[in-house]
Amino acid sequence: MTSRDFISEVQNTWCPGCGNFAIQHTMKKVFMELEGEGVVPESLVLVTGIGCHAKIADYFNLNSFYTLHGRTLPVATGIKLANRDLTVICHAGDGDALAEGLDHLIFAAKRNIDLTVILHDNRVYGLTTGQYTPTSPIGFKGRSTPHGTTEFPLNPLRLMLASGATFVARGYTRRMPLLKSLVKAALTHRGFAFIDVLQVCASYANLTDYYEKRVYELKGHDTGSYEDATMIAGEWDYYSDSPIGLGLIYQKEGPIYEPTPEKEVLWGSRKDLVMHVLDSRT
Amino acid sequence: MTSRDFISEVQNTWCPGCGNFAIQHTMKKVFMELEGEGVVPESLVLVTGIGCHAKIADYFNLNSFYTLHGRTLPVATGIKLANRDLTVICHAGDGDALAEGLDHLIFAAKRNIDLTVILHDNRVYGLTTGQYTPTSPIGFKGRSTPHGTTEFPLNPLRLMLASGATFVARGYTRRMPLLKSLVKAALTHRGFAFIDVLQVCASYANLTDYYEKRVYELKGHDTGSYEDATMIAGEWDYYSDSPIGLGLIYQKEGPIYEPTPEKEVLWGSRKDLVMHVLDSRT
Amino acid sequence: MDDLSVLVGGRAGDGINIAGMMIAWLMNASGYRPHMYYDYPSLIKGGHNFAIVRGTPGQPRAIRTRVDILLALNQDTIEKHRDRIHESTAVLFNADRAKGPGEGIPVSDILKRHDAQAVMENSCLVGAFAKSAGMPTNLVSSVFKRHIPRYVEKNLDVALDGYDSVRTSHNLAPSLSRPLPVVSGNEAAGLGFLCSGLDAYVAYPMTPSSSLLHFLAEHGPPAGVTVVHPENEIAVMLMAAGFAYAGRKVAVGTSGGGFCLMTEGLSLAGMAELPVVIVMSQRTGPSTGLPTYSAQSDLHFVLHAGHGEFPRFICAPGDATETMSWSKTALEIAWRYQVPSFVLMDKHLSEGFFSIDTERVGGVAVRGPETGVASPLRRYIDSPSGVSPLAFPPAAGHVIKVNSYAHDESGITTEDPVIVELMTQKRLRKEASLEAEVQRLPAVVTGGNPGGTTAVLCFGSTAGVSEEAAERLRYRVVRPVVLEPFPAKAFHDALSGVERTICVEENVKGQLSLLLRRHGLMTDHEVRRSDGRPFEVEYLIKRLEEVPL
Amino acid sequence: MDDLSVLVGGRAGDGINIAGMMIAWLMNASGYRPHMYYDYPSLIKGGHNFAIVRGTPGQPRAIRTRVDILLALNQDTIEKHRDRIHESTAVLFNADRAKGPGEGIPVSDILKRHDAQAVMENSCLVGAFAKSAGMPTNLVSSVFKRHIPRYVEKNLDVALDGYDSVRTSHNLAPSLSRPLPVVSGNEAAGLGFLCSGLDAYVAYPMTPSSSLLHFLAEHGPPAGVTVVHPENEIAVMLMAAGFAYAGRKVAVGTSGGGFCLMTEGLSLAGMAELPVVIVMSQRTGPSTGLPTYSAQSDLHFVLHAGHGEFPRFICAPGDATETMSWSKTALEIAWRYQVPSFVLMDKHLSEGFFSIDTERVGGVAVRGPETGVASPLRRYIDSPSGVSPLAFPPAAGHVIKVNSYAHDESGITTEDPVIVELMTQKRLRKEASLEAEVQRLPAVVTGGNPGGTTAVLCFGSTAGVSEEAAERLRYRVVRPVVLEPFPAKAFHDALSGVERTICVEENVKGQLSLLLRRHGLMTDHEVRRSDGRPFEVEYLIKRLEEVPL
Ligand SMILES: Cc1ncc(C[n+]2csc(CCOP(=O)(O)OP(=O)(O)O)c2C)c(N)n1
Ligand SMILES: Cc1ncc(C[n+]2csc(CCOP(=O)(O)OP(=O)(O)O)c2C)c(N)n1
Ligand code: SF4
Ligand code: SF4
Ligand SMILES: [Mg+2]
Ligand SMILES: [Mg+2]
Repeated sequence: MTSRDFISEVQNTWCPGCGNFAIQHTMKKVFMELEGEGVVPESLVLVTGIGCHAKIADYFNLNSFYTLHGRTLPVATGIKLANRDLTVICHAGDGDALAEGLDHLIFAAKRNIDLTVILHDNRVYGLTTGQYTPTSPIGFKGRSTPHGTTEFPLNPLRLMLASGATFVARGYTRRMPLLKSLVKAALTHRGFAFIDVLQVCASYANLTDYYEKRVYELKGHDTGSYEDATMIAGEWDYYSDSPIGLGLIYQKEGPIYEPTPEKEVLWGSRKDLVMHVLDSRT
Repeated sequence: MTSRDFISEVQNTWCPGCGNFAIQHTMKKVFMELEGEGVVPESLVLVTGIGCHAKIADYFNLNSFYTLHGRTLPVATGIKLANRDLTVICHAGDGDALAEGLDHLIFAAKRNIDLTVILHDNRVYGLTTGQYTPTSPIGFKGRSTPHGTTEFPLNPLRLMLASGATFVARGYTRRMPLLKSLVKAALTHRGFAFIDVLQVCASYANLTDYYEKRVYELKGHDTGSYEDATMIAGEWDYYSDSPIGLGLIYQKEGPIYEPTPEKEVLWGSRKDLVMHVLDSRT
Repeated sequence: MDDLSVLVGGRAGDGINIAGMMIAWLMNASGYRPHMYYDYPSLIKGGHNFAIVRGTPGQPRAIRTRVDILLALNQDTIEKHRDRIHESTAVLFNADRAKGPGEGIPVSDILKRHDAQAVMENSCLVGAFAKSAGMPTNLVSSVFKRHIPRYVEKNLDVALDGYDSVRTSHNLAPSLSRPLPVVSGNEAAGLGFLCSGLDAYVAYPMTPSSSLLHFLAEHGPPAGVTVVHPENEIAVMLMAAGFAYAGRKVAVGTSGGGFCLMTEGLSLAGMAELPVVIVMSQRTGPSTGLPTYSAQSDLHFVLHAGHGEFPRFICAPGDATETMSWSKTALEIAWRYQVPSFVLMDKHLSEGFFSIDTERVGGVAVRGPETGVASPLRRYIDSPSGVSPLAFPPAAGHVIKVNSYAHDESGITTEDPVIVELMTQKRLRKEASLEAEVQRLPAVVTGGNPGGTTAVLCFGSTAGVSEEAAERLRYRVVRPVVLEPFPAKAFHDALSGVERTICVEENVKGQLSLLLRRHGLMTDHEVRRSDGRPFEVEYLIKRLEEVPL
Repeated sequence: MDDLSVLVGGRAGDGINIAGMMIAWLMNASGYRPHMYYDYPSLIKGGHNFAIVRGTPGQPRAIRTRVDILLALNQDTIEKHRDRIHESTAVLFNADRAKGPGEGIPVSDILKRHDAQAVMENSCLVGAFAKSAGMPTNLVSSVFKRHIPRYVEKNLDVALDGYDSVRTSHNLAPSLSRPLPVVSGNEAAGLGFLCSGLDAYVAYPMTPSSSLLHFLAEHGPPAGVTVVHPENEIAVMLMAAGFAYAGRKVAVGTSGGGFCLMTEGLSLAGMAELPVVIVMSQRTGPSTGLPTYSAQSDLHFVLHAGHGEFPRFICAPGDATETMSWSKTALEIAWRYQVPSFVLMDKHLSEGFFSIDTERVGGVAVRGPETGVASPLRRYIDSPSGVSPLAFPPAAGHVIKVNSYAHDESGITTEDPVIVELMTQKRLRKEASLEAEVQRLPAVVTGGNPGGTTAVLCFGSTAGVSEEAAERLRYRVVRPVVLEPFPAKAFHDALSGVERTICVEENVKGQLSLLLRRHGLMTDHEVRRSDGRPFEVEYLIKRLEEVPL
């Protein structure tokens, strides 16, 4: 599969102006770059949840596993453990990965399993027509909270830091060059990489103006310092008026998850092992 | 129910030396104190998971809901929303609340629902005879990891801080007076209170010696500072050799979760409301 | 003419459902009872959406294939529905985005004329519909004023220009029925719950159950109903258990995938004897399947979900009126017997619109659970009916313990085989009491030709189409509304004189048929559909006629 | 005598299961095939535990009520099992913690004599057992040396003093059978998986499935099997889906509550056509129920779990040998048909011990899935069998897409009713192919008196006791091992000549009976038990005799 078209022929049904286009475009550019650097596209696997974000599985002409709402991470973990040579990328939604399946996200970070999570954080349930998610600002009037929510949002970056993630970054769909460099870095990071992508939802949560006024590019902090990272991650609380830092927040090297420390097969054959076990039971 | 016996007549089956006894004893003392201060015991509700810790539901002569493995928090949330006058206490296990049902714990903290979680953190699945939990130290040889785990533990305190908990503390079953003051403070805290209780498991993870060498009582830090709290919570990483601070780590006031901002019933009767809706649909 | 079918179609985002509803209200105001089916793919913008609205003087509960008026916002609508067009169909289309045959409407000109936005295209078509159907302009104004929330005047201007741009093609026979409320099946469930004293509704969004959440989130809180949308469906079910323990009447709603996640909590409700109502609205599976299309393929899952054995109540209403009645009944039964209680629905019913005759809404009278406390209270005290008196914390002088483990009468964990057996028998006895209750309910409905020797058997949302088809064919319809405990006697009675049975279902395995076998009835023939689309009247008649004699 | 039953009892923490196993190994070494039942409450220390070990020259697969030797570490053991004692029962007890009647053993003196710890009490009783059963001391030493991991000498000294402190009460008839391996049902499943090329096992601990996790966690990794214990059962099932997608043979294991959480992933496996083996070991429900006791009450849940309709394979082996065969078969079938495949077990089978005759272990030959790639690969390409060729990433020149939505042959989401129907039919055809495969398997087992006109019907772990009881009563036993797709023809054939059927089950609703009705068989009588305890041979005979003729 040399010189291939990464984008499939499936008709795209994202709304006009949707930030998912920017993510798709960015991914494509990174994939092309990686291909140039010798990564065979057949070794890429996209794992998606269910939601608008997840349609990216259909839109890329790449291996994909279109899973369930909230379940990208365990599927991706299974795939990665099955074959360490695959590059596994989760495209997850904010409802998806932070509500329905938050448990899995935290455990993937804890294990430092070698894969990348792109969180399409549009701060709303898009596909189910606009209910609040864990990152929706307090007061959000969605269809399940027409009188306005009364909950503060979760800060996914802080959660990921507290969970042991070794690569934590924030992107924004209207800052594509930065997003591209973050995705590239995440894909080449050895270990668990998480990018919270602030994604514009044109239909239910168009925060473009809000973001444009506040985003700035992070520069010069020590990306190896957990304390600095925690502080930077907390600068913006996902609802009130403060600058929103974009870029790499934290990165460190750590041992990659292997279910057991054993590395080699000790038994010449399964049959020998079975015989040994049976023998010990007489 | 004046002057009552808080302990039920059910035969206790915790192993000799189990830290759960200390927790039970501490709770009893706090309950008695509260009763002295006018809290009616009938307004207390214990909500437990499944595991050794959970047997406390049987052992207290108090209202209790013995739920499922991992599910204390949503049940407790339902109870509290149903009746704000009840004092709801979750007795959860580390496998219970940090693995099977971690999602719920984080959301309870996020919502700042007014209840207390006592985490019986024995760092092992006790009742299912000794498998590793999210807080087990790396290298732990349990029955599901006889060759030793390869995962770093989660730090529940950091997770809770990152989730928005408004009361975060650490206790230890062999420091009962401190534990008692923490439990009392948690129960009187308005909002979500979390105590990570390092609980000795005599049968599968007897870390008494390890703890005794390292624990110290936290003093003098600013319990209102999130940054300080994050640092203190991270001093010990749940596996390596460092001092283990016990005590209140963080506390702040915050708005209590109410599903909707509406406070009053706007419709004289249900019938009026139904009529109004039907009317608008002709 | 007195049976009018209208199709309005365009892209997602064009407001097709709103156009459909306006048409329904116009019919309603003309004394015609409307029924609307809304067909849309699972996406927000683009793709083909359409609604079919049918009006007749009596309540229609199914759609026909043929339409009398076709309103096309784009060319696709005409192409995709060619087989619905017959010689007297009036095809009215947006001349900017489609070309005939039919009558083109200069929509963009009209919008420009009134300085109106593109979203008002649909109003223009609705106006055209009114003219085509022979409705007077004052009806159009009054319905627009009543139902358009914003920019009424501009929408009305646009509609009236649309009105003026086409001819009248159909003359509805006058009907004197007074307008009734028009609601979706989900809204009817919500109304039933409100009437029967619901205290709390907990749900995570999932098509086709979401609109019940939306309805109660909007109307519940002002009426004192707590509405919670938590982190996921596991939390939904367990929060509901908490509410029930604390004495608050609670319901949850979901569809297949979400229901999977509730099954562990369901089994808990069974063991701990907690009253919880579950609205389970089916869609095409397996797995994510077709989120916005229908199915009746979860019947056996709902019958058997949750490990272990415990009593449950399952009813499957057939239209909005029945949904309102049975959701009341389901809540009442849940509390009377302290069991999980299901309202089994599907996309056609949940999202279909029907006028609702509140006078026909029945449902068991609210009698409530047995309460009162034994001293000291034993939450699971045995009784002849198997039902224990209820009390909730705080109850002065009592401790109230519920437990997911096998437990004794006080709710304390036990492993003693004698006590375990006692409590198992108690739950079985509760099931027997529930069975007796079902005998007092209108648990089996007979329709069509009551003397027919061929019976169409069906359940749930296929009620309407089955009855209409059966009437035509002079067949009988026998439909269990309660599916568990199964009203076997009433069902067999309703079949008396029947020589031939045809089971109509929207699934591949014949799930109702399998259930009937358990109760001694081997159905003779099967008519099934599994692509998520509704049986239309003509289609079902054809399928029934194909069944060998 | 050639049928010896031994009960050893004490408190949790006394090492009763180890004592039981030592007795089993002693029997095994004497040429007697052992079967052990271990009864314990869900707690770590305290409470009453006991094991019953029965040995006969041929393999026993059930326990008797009456015991020949009763070993009591405490008084409770004598009190609780009085009804098992008959005139020739030798009661041997720890004289420090119990008083007769029977032969007291001065356990604490013996321990003191050898400076041994309290945990060695059980060795003392095991030694006493050997003497009572007439076994020679050299047998005791060799078995201790083989099976005691630590402090062998001291344990042996203690045992031999125990040996010396009692009389010989039973003289086992000599048996020449060669010792066979003794394994639990769960271990047999693990061995079957290892033999059939399992690559990965994923599980969250839950009684009674946990010991399979423990077994594979210990023996799997050195053999290249990846074993993962993740955060919860949802993750378990989804990780398994990931493994299967990437081409690795994977199994999961759980019990009722955990299985509930897997049902959404199960439906995904059905839709995405992913081969996953599920070991589902039942325990007493509903809900947390009795975690350490047995049941057969999840059959219908397993038959119908997951929303929507998709093919699945379910087998329910009856003992360890069958478990080893059928777990091989289940894995093979999963891959051959790309379906979820169940090994349905229960506590009695999972945690019961049996000697296993590896020469009798069968199971379908490994033929593997159809592989090979179409170009460009369409993961769901239609075929006459309904089975599509498999390929896994990375596959040069191909993209491999799986999807939980309704999808086309390439795995791309679709809402087109024609394609949806095509793929539904493909899955149905796969089910038909699977049905044909089941006809080639020994899916129905006949036992007891093959000519009997009364047939005992049962499934799973009640196989052994049913056969033994039936032999006594000259009844036939007809037992489906495959429950889905149900081998209806083979089952009806096996019933030929039968005039009367009695269905034996460990549940309250008669779940096998209900399943049989679906296939046209109305069972005549039912014998059920639901307190979590096994049918003992005498008890089942009595219950069968009580059934009216
Ligand atoms: C178990 C389950 N619950 C609910 C749903 C319905 N559902 C589908 S997508 C979705 C929300 C998607 O929101 P998000 O993950 O933020 O993705 P977005 O559409 O915003 O990209 C929901 C609730 C489902 N498919 N499965
Ligand atoms: C869904 C589900 N999965 C697994 C189990 C089995 N189980 C019961 S208790 C337990 C572990 C308990 O560990 P923890 O929560 O740490 O409590 P502890 O016994 O240590 O107090 C497990 C896995 C269960 N009951 N339910
Ligand atoms: S609803 Fe929002 S997220 Fe979904 S496609 Fe439209 S703009 Fe994008
Ligand atoms: S196993 Fe551990 S936690 Fe459980 S009762 Fe025994 S000592 Fe306590
Ligand atoms: Mg979103
Ligand atoms: Mg624990």
